[in-house]
Amino acid sequence: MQKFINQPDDLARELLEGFAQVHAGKVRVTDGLVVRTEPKPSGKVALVTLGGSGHEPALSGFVGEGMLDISVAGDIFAAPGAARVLDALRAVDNPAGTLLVILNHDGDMLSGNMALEMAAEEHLNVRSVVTCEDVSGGPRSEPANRRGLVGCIFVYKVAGAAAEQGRSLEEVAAIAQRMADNSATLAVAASGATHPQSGQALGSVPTGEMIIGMGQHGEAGGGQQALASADQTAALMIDVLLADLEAKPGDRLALVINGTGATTLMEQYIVWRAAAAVCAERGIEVVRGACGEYLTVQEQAGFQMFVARLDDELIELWDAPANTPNWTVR
Amino acid sequence: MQKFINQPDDLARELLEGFAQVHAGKVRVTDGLVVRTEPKPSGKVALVTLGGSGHEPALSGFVGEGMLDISVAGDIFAAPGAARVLDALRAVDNPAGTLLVILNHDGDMLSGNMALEMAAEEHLNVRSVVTCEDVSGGPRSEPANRRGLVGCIFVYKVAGAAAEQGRSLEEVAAIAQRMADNSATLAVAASGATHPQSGQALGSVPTGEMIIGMGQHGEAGGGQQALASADQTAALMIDVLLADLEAKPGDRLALVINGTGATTLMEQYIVWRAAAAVCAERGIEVVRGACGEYLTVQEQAGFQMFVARLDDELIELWDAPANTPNWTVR
Amino acid sequence: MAQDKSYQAWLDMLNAAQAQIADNEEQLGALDAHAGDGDHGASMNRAMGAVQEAIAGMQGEGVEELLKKVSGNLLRIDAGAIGPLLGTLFRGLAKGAAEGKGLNAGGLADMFRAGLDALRGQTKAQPGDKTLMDALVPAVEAMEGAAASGANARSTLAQAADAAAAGAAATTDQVAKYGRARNLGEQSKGAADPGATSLSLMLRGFADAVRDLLDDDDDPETPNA
Amino acid sequence: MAQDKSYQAWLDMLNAAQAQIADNEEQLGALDAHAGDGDHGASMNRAMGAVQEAIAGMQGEGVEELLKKVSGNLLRIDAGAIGPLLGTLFRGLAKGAAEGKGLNAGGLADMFRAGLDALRGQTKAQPGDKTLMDALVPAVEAMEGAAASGANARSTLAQAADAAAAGAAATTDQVAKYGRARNLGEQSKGAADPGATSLSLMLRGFADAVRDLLDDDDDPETPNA
Ligand SMILES: Nc1ncnc2c1ncn2[C@@H]1O[C@H](COP(=O)(O)OP(=O)(O)O)[C@@H](O)[C@H]1O
Ligand SMILES: Nc1ncnc2c1ncn2[C@@H]1O[C@H](COP(=O)(O)OP(=O)(O)O)[C@@H](O)[C@H]1O
Ligand SMILES: [Mg+2]
Ligand SMILES: [Mg+2]
Ligand SMILES: [Mg+2]
Ligand SMILES: [Mg+2]
Repeated sequence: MQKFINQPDDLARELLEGFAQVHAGKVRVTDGLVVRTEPKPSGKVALVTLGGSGHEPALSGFVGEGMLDISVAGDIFAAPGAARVLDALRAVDNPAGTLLVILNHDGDMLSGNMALEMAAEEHLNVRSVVTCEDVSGGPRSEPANRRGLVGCIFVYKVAGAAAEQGRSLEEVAAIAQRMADNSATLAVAASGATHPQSGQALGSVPTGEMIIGMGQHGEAGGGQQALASADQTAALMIDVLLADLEAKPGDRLALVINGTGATTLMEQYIVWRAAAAVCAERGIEVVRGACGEYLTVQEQAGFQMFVARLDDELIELWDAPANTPNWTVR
Repeated sequence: MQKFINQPDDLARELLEGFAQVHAGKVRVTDGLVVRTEPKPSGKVALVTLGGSGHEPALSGFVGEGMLDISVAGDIFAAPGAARVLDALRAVDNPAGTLLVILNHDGDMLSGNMALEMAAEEHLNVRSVVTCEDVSGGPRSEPANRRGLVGCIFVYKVAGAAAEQGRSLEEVAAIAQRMADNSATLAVAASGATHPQSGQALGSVPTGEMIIGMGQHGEAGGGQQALASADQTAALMIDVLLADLEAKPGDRLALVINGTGATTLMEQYIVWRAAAAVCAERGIEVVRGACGEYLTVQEQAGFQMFVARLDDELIELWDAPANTPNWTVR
Repeated sequence: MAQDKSYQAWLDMLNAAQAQIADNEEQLGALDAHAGDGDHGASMNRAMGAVQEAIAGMQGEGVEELLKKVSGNLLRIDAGAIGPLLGTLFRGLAKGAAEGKGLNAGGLADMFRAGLDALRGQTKAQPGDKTLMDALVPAVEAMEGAAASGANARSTLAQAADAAAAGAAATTDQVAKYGRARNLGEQSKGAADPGATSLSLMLRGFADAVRDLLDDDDDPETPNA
Repeated sequence: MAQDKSYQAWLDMLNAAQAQIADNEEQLGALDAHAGDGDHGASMNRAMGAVQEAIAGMQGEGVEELLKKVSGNLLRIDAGAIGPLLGTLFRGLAKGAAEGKGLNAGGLADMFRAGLDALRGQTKAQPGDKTLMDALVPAVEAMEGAAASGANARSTLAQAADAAAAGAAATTDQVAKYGRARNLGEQSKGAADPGATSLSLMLRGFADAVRDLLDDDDDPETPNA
């Protein structure tokens, strides 16, 4: 394993230590909870999320003004315990209420749902939204089969902006849900990765091949095929995404390429450009875009292509100020 | 080669196409020059740089408010022609003058210096600063042997902020020079990379080994040794850097870990934390920090550790607003 | 049978379960690597650590308190899906124990039925879906059958462990409907479900501990219901 | 010899140089891969493309204009270190040609001396430093020697090409002092310098073209200086 680590069991703790020090102005880490430091305006709806570590900068890289109030960081690829999520819900408890964003992975869902039950027993005012925008899992009609991939970040973004504007819990939850409902992601892997604790391979991709639909932890999807060019791969993937979204001429989309590790930003821009060109051909306008590593799978080569149908309000919230370690809008 | 590309010869053009579209609000690309779109305040000293592509987000990712006015993007790992650099110097020509930042690589130096000569023939008001902070090349007394690595980004940052404040060319150049003079970088590679045009290996690192001092294009340095833990590697590298800088108790440093490709942000935070701990032990204060991919070497595993001695003014400029695709300060 | 005897039995059962998991940690990781993320061995190891901490923190408060503490600790660790699932199972066991159930066939059957009910509040997985339910459901049914036929605690747990092992083994040819392995569809066939396997290992540990602990006097047959 | 004859000769020389580079592109890349970034074949290929564009844009303005256009085009392409170096060399050659030098031993020697001088304005590299200087300096010296001994253009270029080839070959055992290969120190030994190699290939092309183009009538010995 060609990784710079110390004891495998210390990974999550040490990475949070470094993270907290580097971003001392924006976050602090208390008992494994990554908490926004800037005092949030009182009466603001709080945003909380949870998830395993090893996907940096996700999820904790998006704690800060205009996005998350707390990220409950689990161990490497392991959802945090429900009791720790409850700790976070208690910590942010305030009259405006709290929105918990859960990615659809069994561990996260189990911990998140148990924490919600426990919070309800304590009469905390919490609502939740589940992100499940992975089109490779199944049709829209079967949300339970669709994993939450990079799309969560943009739910944090728009819901966080709405919260910062002082909107009510109901409105913030509705906005988060609207963003989630209008999102679709498809992943492709061009190599496996290495589990940083066990040193084991996380999935494997034969040289010259790629796997469309490979999950965030190396879970192989069905779509193994010959590695195609950037343009061909982009065309293949955007086609599936636009069909899933039932995108129509005149629709306005956000298009994001999320590198999962070893795929360069160079490649991401090339793929983005090809996917945007397909949209343009179909009369669909790409109004917002991004390329970069937001939710990674260790050193896996590949990317997640994310699209979301935006409306005026979502565009305004997308553009609103944010000040987090890994997403800043001036 | 497990890369998502099209024709190798189209790489640089296509990546700039995508880059320009994704960041349409911040930059535009004209004849291979990446130009800041936001009108710069008149009378502002202009900042220009040049360099090969394939190191994304560097260098063009730092064009925008508070940093660069133009980045002259070459082909993959190939310095842009001198005539194209001259085009940029002409384009930004203004009464306040222009600062050209050149990284110490032979191609960049040759093109940059020729462009400076041609600009002088045309009586353009241009000064230049060379970044050469790679301690693996040789001692400080032999600057020609020290390559320019990730340090250029922070020269853009402080000089760009000074320019934005309306400082004179002389002052901006002096600040850039002070930052460059107080910087030191050391790289380590834990794997080779793949040249995206030729598909050839760029350097190679045997499994279980690491190479300290490996350059930005796979040029092997001398320091091959067994892959060490994050803490050991960090200690080894920060020691060399502090010695090079002659850092003393009470000094205030910026510490940056720049991932070169496949090394995760997780690892970078762990390494950062270990290097910062060594500084603290020696009474040296780490006052600013960053981890991330700023100047990459395709999918190479490894990182560059950068330190700079800051003073009050440099800290203020480090913190000043910036709005570029890959470095934003609110 | 006295409460303190029952309490001691549970301590032994938990320790024996931990030993089973420790002996098979690598195999559990390998099973999870087939269609999941390969961390199940490590997660179970961490879960057993949480159980040990619960034991260490006890001051002899009794079985219910013990199982509650185990549950609470399991819900605090970061252990992916298996953490909340085991935490929920133990919460159910504790609830069963609260109703004063002893270490006999009927009591065990009632406790594990309560554990199963608690789990059903968190997951819709059914036997055949390739999850720990494939081990737990037949184990609970075996306990109930044993209780109905008047078996003693040793025999009840032995039958439950056998049923769980059979259920876990049968998952090899199943397609996963829950957990990370679900994403692989048909490709999830070919290895047993890690969660079912570790649950069957824990039950094997429970059965072994009770076999070693209780002699025939301590463990009379349950009078037929 | 008429100016148009000389102009035609330079077109042929440039084309022949391109052919040499094209035939050896892979080898140049491999040499650069030893201690550099492996792109020298591709960069030289691009450089030769820039030369072709210059040729295509000519309307018979003469040698000086041709070499100037070549230089200008070389300075516009993105070709790492070799782009500015070749651009500078050709700027020098053009300057030499401006002084009315013809295609004879003395004229060639003067032109290449001017090219070398121009390069010296951009790099301090000396023979022995493992750069294209290791091919160019002995080539210029050979030309001057040939001119002094009254050789004709064919023989002058042949001697220059031989000297450049020997100089390039000798770089194999040298330690690089300039260019990316410098970073490798001692490890840069073991392969010839790519820039020296491509310069010697270009000179070989020049010599071949002139050998094929000029018959003995066209190419009298240079009257001894
Ligand atoms: N939704 C679910 N319902 C029931 N059991 C589940 C569910 N998700 C996972 N499991 C069980 O958990 C096991 C995986 O545990 P583990 O590998 O520790 O967690 P993770 O999948 O988070 O890495 C599976 O083998 C399965 O038995
Ligand atoms: N500073 C320099 N002075 C003289 N020659 C140089 C210098 N730098 C590089 N060269 C020459 O350029 C060659 C490398 O060219 P090339 O591989 O095309 O450029 P790059 O190193 O930018 O990839 C070297 O073999 C050497 O001959
Ligand atoms: Mg897991
Ligand atoms: Mg190059
Ligand atoms: Mg697992
Ligand atoms: Mg080269």
